[in-house]
Amino acid sequence: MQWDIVIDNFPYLLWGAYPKGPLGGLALSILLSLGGIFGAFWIGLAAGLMRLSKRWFIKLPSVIYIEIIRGVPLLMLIFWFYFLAPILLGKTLPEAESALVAFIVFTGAYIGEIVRAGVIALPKGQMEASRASGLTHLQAMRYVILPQALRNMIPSFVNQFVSLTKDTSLAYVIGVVELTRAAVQVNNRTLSAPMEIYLTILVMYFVICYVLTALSRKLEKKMARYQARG
Amino acid sequence: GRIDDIKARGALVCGVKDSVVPFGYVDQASSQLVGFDVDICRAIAKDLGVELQLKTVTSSTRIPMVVNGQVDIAAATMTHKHARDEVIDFSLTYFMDGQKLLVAKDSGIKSAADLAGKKVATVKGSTSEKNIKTAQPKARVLSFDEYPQAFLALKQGKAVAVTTDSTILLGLKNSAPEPANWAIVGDYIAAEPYGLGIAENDSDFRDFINKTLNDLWRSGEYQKIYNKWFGKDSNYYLPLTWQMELWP
Amino acid sequence: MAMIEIKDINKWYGDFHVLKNVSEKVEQGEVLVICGPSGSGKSTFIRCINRLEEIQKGEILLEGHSIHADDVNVNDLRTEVGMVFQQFNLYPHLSVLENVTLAPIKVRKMPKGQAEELAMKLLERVGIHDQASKFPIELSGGQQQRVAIARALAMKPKVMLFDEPTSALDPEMINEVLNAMKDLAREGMTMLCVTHEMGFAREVADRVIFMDAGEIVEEGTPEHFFRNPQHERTKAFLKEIL
Amino acid sequence: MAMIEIKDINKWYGDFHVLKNVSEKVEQGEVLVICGPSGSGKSTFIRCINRLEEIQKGEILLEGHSIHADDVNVNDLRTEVGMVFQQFNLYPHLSVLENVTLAPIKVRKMPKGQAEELAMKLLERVGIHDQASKFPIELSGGQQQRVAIARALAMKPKVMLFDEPTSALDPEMINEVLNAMKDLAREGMTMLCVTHEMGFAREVADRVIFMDAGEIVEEGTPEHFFRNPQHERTKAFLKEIL
Amino acid sequence: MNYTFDWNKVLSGEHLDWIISGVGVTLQISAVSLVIALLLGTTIAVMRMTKVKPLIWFSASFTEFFRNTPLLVQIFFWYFGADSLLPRFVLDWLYEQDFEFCAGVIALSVYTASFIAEEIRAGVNSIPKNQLEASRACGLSFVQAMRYVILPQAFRIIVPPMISQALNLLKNSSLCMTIGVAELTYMARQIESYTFRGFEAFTVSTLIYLCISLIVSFSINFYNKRYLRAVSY
Ligand SMILES: Nc1ncnc2c1ncn2[C@@H]1O[C@H](COP(=O)(O)OP(=O)(O)OP(=O)(O)O)[C@@H](O)[C@H]1O
Ligand SMILES: Nc1ncnc2c1ncn2[C@@H]1O[C@H](COP(=O)(O)OP(=O)(O)OP(=O)(O)O)[C@@H](O)[C@H]1O
Ligand SMILES: [Mg+2]
Ligand SMILES: [Mg+2]
Repeated sequence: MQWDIVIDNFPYLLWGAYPKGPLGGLALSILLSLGGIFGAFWIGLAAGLMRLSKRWFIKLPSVIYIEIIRGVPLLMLIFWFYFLAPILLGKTLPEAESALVAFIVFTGAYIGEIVRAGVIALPKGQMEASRASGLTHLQAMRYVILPQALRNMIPSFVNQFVSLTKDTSLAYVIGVVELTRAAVQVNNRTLSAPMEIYLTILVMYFVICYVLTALSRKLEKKMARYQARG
Repeated sequence: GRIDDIKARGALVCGVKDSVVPFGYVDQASSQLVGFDVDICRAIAKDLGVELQLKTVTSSTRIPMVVNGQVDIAAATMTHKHARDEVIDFSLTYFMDGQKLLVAKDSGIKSAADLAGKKVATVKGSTSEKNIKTAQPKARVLSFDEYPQAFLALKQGKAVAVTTDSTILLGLKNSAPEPANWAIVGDYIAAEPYGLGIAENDSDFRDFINKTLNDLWRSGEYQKIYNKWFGKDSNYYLPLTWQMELWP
Repeated sequence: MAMIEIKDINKWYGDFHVLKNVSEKVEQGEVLVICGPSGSGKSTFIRCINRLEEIQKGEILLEGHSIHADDVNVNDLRTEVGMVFQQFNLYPHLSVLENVTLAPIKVRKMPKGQAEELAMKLLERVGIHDQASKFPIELSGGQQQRVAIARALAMKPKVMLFDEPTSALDPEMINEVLNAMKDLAREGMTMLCVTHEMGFAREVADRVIFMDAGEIVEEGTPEHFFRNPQHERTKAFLKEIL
Repeated sequence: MAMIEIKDINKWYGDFHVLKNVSEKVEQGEVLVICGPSGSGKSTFIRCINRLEEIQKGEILLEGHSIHADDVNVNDLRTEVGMVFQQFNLYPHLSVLENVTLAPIKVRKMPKGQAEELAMKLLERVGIHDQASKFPIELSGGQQQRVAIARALAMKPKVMLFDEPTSALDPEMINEVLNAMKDLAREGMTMLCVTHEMGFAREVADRVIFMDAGEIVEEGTPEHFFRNPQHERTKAFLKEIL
Repeated sequence: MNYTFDWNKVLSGEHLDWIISGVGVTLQISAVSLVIALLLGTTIAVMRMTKVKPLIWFSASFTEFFRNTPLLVQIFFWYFGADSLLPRFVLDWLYEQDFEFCAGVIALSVYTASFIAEEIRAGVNSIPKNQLEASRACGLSFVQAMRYVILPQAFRIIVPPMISQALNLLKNSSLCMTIGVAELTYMARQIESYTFRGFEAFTVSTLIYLCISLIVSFSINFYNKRYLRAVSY
């Protein structure tokens, strides 16, 4: 066992070469997942609501987006955005940003489904009651449906955030020095403690994800009380 | 052209590897990328009068990144091949090497001929991957993302040999706790002249790089860099036995 | 001019004919009770009146104006016609007060202070002004349903529709809701009410209609209806229910 | 010897004392109706009789044998005591016929043909033999509850327990279930029935008991109970419910 | 966009063979992992539903740990880190085999099993408690009630999430390229590095993943509509 290698390199695993170089390691992983979930929320909200529309020209693009993204491995998506998007866009993105875009687009599709399911899960009576009192469809969505649906969705969002945190490790393949790649670099330099190094970062990921998962379970229980019935 | 872009942005973006000792790797003490390729890039940046900015590439990402313009130069232990000329341009050969095998000292393997039916480790998208398949069609080739992973596979017994350019093998061997347990064997399976990869159709930029390389060689600066990494006092001693192509 | 005039309306769900040539007139201030077996189309009938359901044939007039005319804004129509549901359908994320003020503020653009004053008055009328800052989940079913009534009244509707307002309530709470409805009836509100509470019908209904299989089978004053039903189906139904 | 004898039973949920020294005797063929406000312990009481709940003090005898004795197999006990729940609890993945035959085949090891014959007879008795091959979800609530009764009868129990069998039903369906229960009572089944259907109690109950806060507050024949209740709490309750 | 497409490079000769063999390996590694994950996941779920403390503790830690860590790191861990966990002779034997494939299967099946275990548990918990009461009240024993009433209902509820887990598994198998398993993504990258026709290679492999996923999810919808009818409360 060579835990000293882990100990010596622990700061590198935490924040990469920062402050002498770019930020990396766990800090970058967290930044990527925070940025990813934030962007994905808005895309997912739009996609989810569009998919609920009765008009085909609104619904269709979001159905296509959601179904395609959910049918493709994230790894593929990362390659697409990194190597192939520049061919289409004629412009390049730095690797961390390009990974971030891939995460946003990928997670957005899943959040879209959460939003759709969340809105559908509300009792039909909520929409009827608000329409019956003269609110327009948009007002009903804005003041009655979404405030409830989004709150009910918080646990699902947290779960999605956990998945995304795990998925940031895939940015490794295009050379983003997040936690996994930092660990691979350390391992490649030393080559004598792979078990220790990988176990360490497994535990680091675990701590973050487990805390979030536990939080989401708590929220779920708390939330069950306030849901509309019937 | 590209030179104007670089000057405008004030930085030359170079793609180097981050785990190939001694060409490009992360120095433990400083957490910075260092190595022979890094120093060559630094010299070019200096000539251009701009900052040097480094990006990590791997054997399989370096060409797309040059094509897409994510890096200006790929200085990443890249062999100059005709097939690659179709998509990118190369500078003059700035380093000359050949492909060999790294094996355990007592393995009894002497050359590619002994590899029939055995597993050989190398990296994805490298010339070594193709060469070994030609040299020994009966070997099973395991391709990894990085050389150290290939060496780790060898150490753990998942493969009997690592094959790639001999300097890289030397770097791997000397980074092991007991270098004496490993041996670099066989004839050159293929010659491996390294070139700097740049985007196509920009002869100004290529000329500039080639001229810089020439100047480095003539002024003796190149030899200094070379000796820093491959000299007698370094961990990776390799006598300088070739000449850069020089322009009058 | 009748408050509501329903002319020969027909509605289908796919192949299923839910409402068959239903006609009816309701005068200003009249209270109409609708009863009938499950699936007979009672809910569908009153939901057509505020266009929560669309009809395929016939016409509905509100104060003489067709509610299906091209120039009718369905949201405006619904402010004229309040509705109370079986399942209360309060907004669980808003307080009682906010439940009542939401529509006046957003639809009528009433200033918040004024809307709250109105809401407090209405909550007092249904007897629960002391619960104004609670959330629906903290109220009993009977209290929730009275909030729902106040919410509908907040738009100052000309007509109120009730769809089995007491059938989701525990027996002890039914009376408090019925009392609120009786008050409303006595104050002269025009009401259409789907209910099986025959005590309520006897006490305040001006007319009772009995629906079966999408048709109005029988119609009359409560006395006539309970003492002397003409139709076989009505008799069978009343026997079940009383 | 009484069919069921309940001796001073006590039950706690944690600190909460649900049943307080309840005693009762039910003779063979007797019909006992249990009523009382929500939370008074009625369900808990009858669920103790087939040991769906365990008691902490006291004793229950079935035909003179303690149901808590060490040599009593709880599964055998339950074949003697059938139970019908408020929520029907049919097995949604099995057809009506399979719902009824499952226990006879698996517990009594009855051959399939014989079990089906028995099931058809029972389904006919509750008036729904024509629905035998449907799935529960395709039936109305009243029909489902009648299947549940047939399912309980299929084990040929000596006693039947009913826990508010009609309170999840629409008004029109209540009678079809009550009629099935009345038939059963007239055929001499021993029945304990939690219900608020006072018509049923009047017609077939031999005795009515009123529970409040875990105690039996009042007890008597239906006439006594409805005409002449002694206790304040009983009076208040009857006023609400009638 | 100054890029000329050359689909022939990817869709003919040796490169087409690579794609086909990549699809084969992808399906193979997914199928093997799925079978193991189902067995393992069921075992873990059953352990967690018992009343035996150590079993509950073990199964809970198992699911929590493997669900909450990245698959990629798990793959690295099994492939590179197992070396110091197992005795030499076992390793030697393993390395003789197709160890890359084995490590991929272990990582994929352990990861997927932790999700499957949770799905099974959720499925059983979603059967209302009164179903168990009703069957016990008829005299069925606990085991009989599970066998004839609870599990058959739970199974129908579990099937659709199981299929999405299988799909996730299929997509996740792409990560095995990092340890040299020659599956579809690996082959796409190999074609790219030989021909520099990344666009074509990635398009083709993306479409293949997409087709498999869409076919399977359409079948789920079909199943939902057709068979979930009878289970509802
Ligand atoms: N959206 C719908 N699509 C198809 N059929 C429907 C729809 N809504 C209602 N129905 C059918 O129309 C008929 C009338 O329904 P409606 O809800 O108006 O009955 P009701 O008299 O209110 O019954 P209940 O007393 O059960 O509320 C029923 O047979 C019902 O199944
Ligand atoms: N598992 C339990 N744990 C704790 N308390 C319980 C439990 N089950 C029931 N109780 C409480 O025991 C009391 C009696 O419950 P029980 O269900 O027997 O009442 P009930 O008379 O049948 O009421 P209802 O008419 O509402 O069915 C209630 O206050 C209830 O909250
Ligand atoms: Mg209705
Ligand atoms: Mg009860």
